[in-house]
Amino acid sequence: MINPVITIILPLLLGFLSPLLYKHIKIYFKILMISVFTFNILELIIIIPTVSSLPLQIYMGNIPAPFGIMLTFGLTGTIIALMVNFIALCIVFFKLNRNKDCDNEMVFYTVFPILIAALISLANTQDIFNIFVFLEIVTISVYILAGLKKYKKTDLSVIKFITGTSIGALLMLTGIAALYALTGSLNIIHIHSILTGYAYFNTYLFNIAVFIILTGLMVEAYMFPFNIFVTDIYAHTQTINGAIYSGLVQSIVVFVMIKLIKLFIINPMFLNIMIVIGIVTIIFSQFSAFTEKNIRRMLGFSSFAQSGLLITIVALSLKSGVHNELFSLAIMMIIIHAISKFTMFLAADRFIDENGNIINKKKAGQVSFFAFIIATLTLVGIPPFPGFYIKFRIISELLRINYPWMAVIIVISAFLEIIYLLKTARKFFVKNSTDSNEPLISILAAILPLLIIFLFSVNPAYLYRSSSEMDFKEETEISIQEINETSILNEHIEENNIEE
Amino acid sequence: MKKILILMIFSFLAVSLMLFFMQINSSKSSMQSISGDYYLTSNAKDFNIPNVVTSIVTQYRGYDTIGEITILFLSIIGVFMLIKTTGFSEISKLLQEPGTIVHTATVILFPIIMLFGAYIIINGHLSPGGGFQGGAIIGSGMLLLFLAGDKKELNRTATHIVESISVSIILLIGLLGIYYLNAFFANFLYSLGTFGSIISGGIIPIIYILIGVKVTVEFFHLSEYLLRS
Amino acid sequence: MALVLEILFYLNGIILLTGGLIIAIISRNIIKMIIGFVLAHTGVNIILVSTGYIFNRMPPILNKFQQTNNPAAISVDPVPQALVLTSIVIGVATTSLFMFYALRYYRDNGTIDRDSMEEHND
Amino acid sequence: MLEITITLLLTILSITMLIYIFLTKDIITAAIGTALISLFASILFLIMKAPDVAMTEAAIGAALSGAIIIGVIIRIKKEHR
Repeated sequence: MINPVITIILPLLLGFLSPLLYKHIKIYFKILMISVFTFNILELIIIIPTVSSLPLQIYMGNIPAPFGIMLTFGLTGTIIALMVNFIALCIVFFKLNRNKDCDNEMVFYTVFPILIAALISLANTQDIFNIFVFLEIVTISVYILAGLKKYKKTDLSVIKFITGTSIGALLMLTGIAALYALTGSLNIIHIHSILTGYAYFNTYLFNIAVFIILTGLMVEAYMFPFNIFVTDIYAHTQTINGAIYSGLVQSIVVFVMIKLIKLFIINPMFLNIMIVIGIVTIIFSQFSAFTEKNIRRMLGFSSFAQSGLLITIVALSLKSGVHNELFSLAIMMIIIHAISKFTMFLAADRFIDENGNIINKKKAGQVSFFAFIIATLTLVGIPPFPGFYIKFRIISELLRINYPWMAVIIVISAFLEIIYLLKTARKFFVKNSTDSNEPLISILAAILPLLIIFLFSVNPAYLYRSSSEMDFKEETEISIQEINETSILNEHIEENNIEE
Repeated sequence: MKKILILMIFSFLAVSLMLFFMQINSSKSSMQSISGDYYLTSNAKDFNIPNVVTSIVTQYRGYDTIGEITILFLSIIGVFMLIKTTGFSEISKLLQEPGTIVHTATVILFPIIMLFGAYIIINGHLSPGGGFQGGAIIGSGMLLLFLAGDKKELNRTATHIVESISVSIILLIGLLGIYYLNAFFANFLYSLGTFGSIISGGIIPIIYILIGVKVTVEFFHLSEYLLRS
Repeated sequence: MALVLEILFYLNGIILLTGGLIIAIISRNIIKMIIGFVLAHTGVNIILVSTGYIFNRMPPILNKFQQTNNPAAISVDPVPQALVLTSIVIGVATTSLFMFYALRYYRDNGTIDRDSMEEHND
Repeated sequence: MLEITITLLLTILSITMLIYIFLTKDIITAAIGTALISLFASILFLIMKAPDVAMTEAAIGAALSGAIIIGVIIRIKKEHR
């Protein structure tokens, strides 16, 4: 078995070498990229049996556990990383025959693999400052990708986006400073063990610090008060940016967020704040999407509603305190949402112009249309598709732990979603006749995610099994045990206890 | 009215942040920084260099530093893209003809700045300084060269090669760590040299010199884009 | 004595942070907004370093003797300093991208005023 | 005592500079003020026993960041004419 750090280093290396190589070996470079992502997928699939029994701890630089930077490839992180690589592969297939899409191809092929490496690392890292650094890589990549093709309002929307994310980064850094001053550590799991292991620990101050960090993250995940500034980046840039942003970046940021909420937020007041923010986000985003004309922005709003939903159900599951599966269901929801949303963006790319309206002249192919419909049905939760299964489980779980009002909100928002998404799909159907002008390779990009969706819908039992195995708590506990075994830390803690 | 409201909100924010951090400061003594103590105590046996900050930046938290150089790289690529899409005029209208004072001062100062920057980079593990600082110093020296009216065309391919190759070597050194000690970025040369000499600390000086080269080239690029585009 | 110094450090950082944010939010000129963010970033860096400060200690550059004899009692905390090194470089990378976006916007539209930017585009 | 005096002086200087940047209409002086504040911060880092950070802040924060901001401003002003 190969060290899974390779899956991060290889795309990074590819990105660094791209300014040298891309000019001379264009087509081979693309093939190289496809083979790197395929290798990553195979590697991650190979390690799944190992990590599902025991999460794989990787100590960067051979430094013992809480002190160096630690990556944990548990089942959750590995599957998320697998999803990221898979979506990256599809996007590369999609880009293969569209050379005229951006003004500078080399820049895209430099930034994109670096973005993927950063996202894989972000999904698995256990270090809070490392999360900050790689999040900055992700946001800077997004700035560059957004500016690649210049429409009329692109620069303005990017400037707004940089403004928002700069505030987010500042908040995050302030929170990290407070967190470090309070606990003396940067490792998330170690901080969690300090938090639960000391009775005298001031959890109120600690949760303020965590809340400052989460506020910074909320800017990236477009929670309610912030999405006013930053949504334009969906509307006025290339459609492929929507796919990258909605499918990859936002999913990973939400994953990091729910990880932090699950581990750190103990004070019930802050849980209530998270729930309120989540619900307001759902309502605001669904109604905005309902009235929105620009298709890209509409799809974007639907994504924000999903992240609000995820935050809310995780906070509710923590608040109820009863053992429940909402957390693992939330992670399955992230995966299904990412795959279907990015398929929708890629499919919609053929139908819409720079202002996000549906174009009449350019005829679209059947495959893209089909993919859009299937992805819509999956996202909304129509029975044969896996989205239904997850939403059904979430609702029944919510009813079991006595939060019927949340179940009602989910159902209402799903209804709104059905209406506006199918309204859009109907427009395609009316305006476009069929046409077989579609290149083979981008059909592949549409079909690959559909295969995954069908795989899940044929056998939901698999989904159930993996979602019940993916309990983050166990992974955390194993990691804590490993950390506590390092002798230095124990001595230190004993010293501190004596002082107290 | 709006301005006064914003001022009030932010002064409230400042006061509450101040209170928050003072409370943290008073409660800090109970859990004195675990990781800081660990780094200070184990630095002598792990890496054997005087500057603990350097060993944290390049080794204990070396993965963050890889992220950091990636960010610099990305920002230069982004600036390159922005310049390309706005139109690129080779000879700048920004710079005026330099006077005698600037010209003479540059002739005297430029070699000294270069030397100082190189010293800072190479001594990064012994004294304050290192790749980022020295690279920035040399990069600002290059800015001086442009101000003095050097109109020679920059060989972009060569600088791109230097940039890409230096980062790739850093990553390859990290991969060698996997090969020898089964951990990315592990210090597989740790037993080399004596305490306080230039060749000590294993791969730390190598990494810092590579970072210095890369940062130099990148800041050079940045100032070149700034003044000549 | 120590407390006064720490209060002054935190005060400096927090005033720079909030003042920078105020400048960033109030000013109409986009360059001035970027300047506000640079100031705020400097402020956060000062806060971060002052969390590691301990009164009457040495900088974390120690000779062999000091490193082997309980260095944790004589040196300030080196971790925040290492973090700030990273943070400063990140700040300059973001600033340069931001400035060049502003430049590109100016070249296309001939304005850097925030309010007129909105009107210009609608 | 010396440390406190210098810190107090730096704090007052930073605050006056901040207010000046807030009030001024001329963005080039604002940019120079930013570089100055970075310089004050670097002295502050030296007092906080962080020589590495002080050096980085002086080289990157004050010099390069200031150079980028001032360069772009000058460019915008030139093209404005």
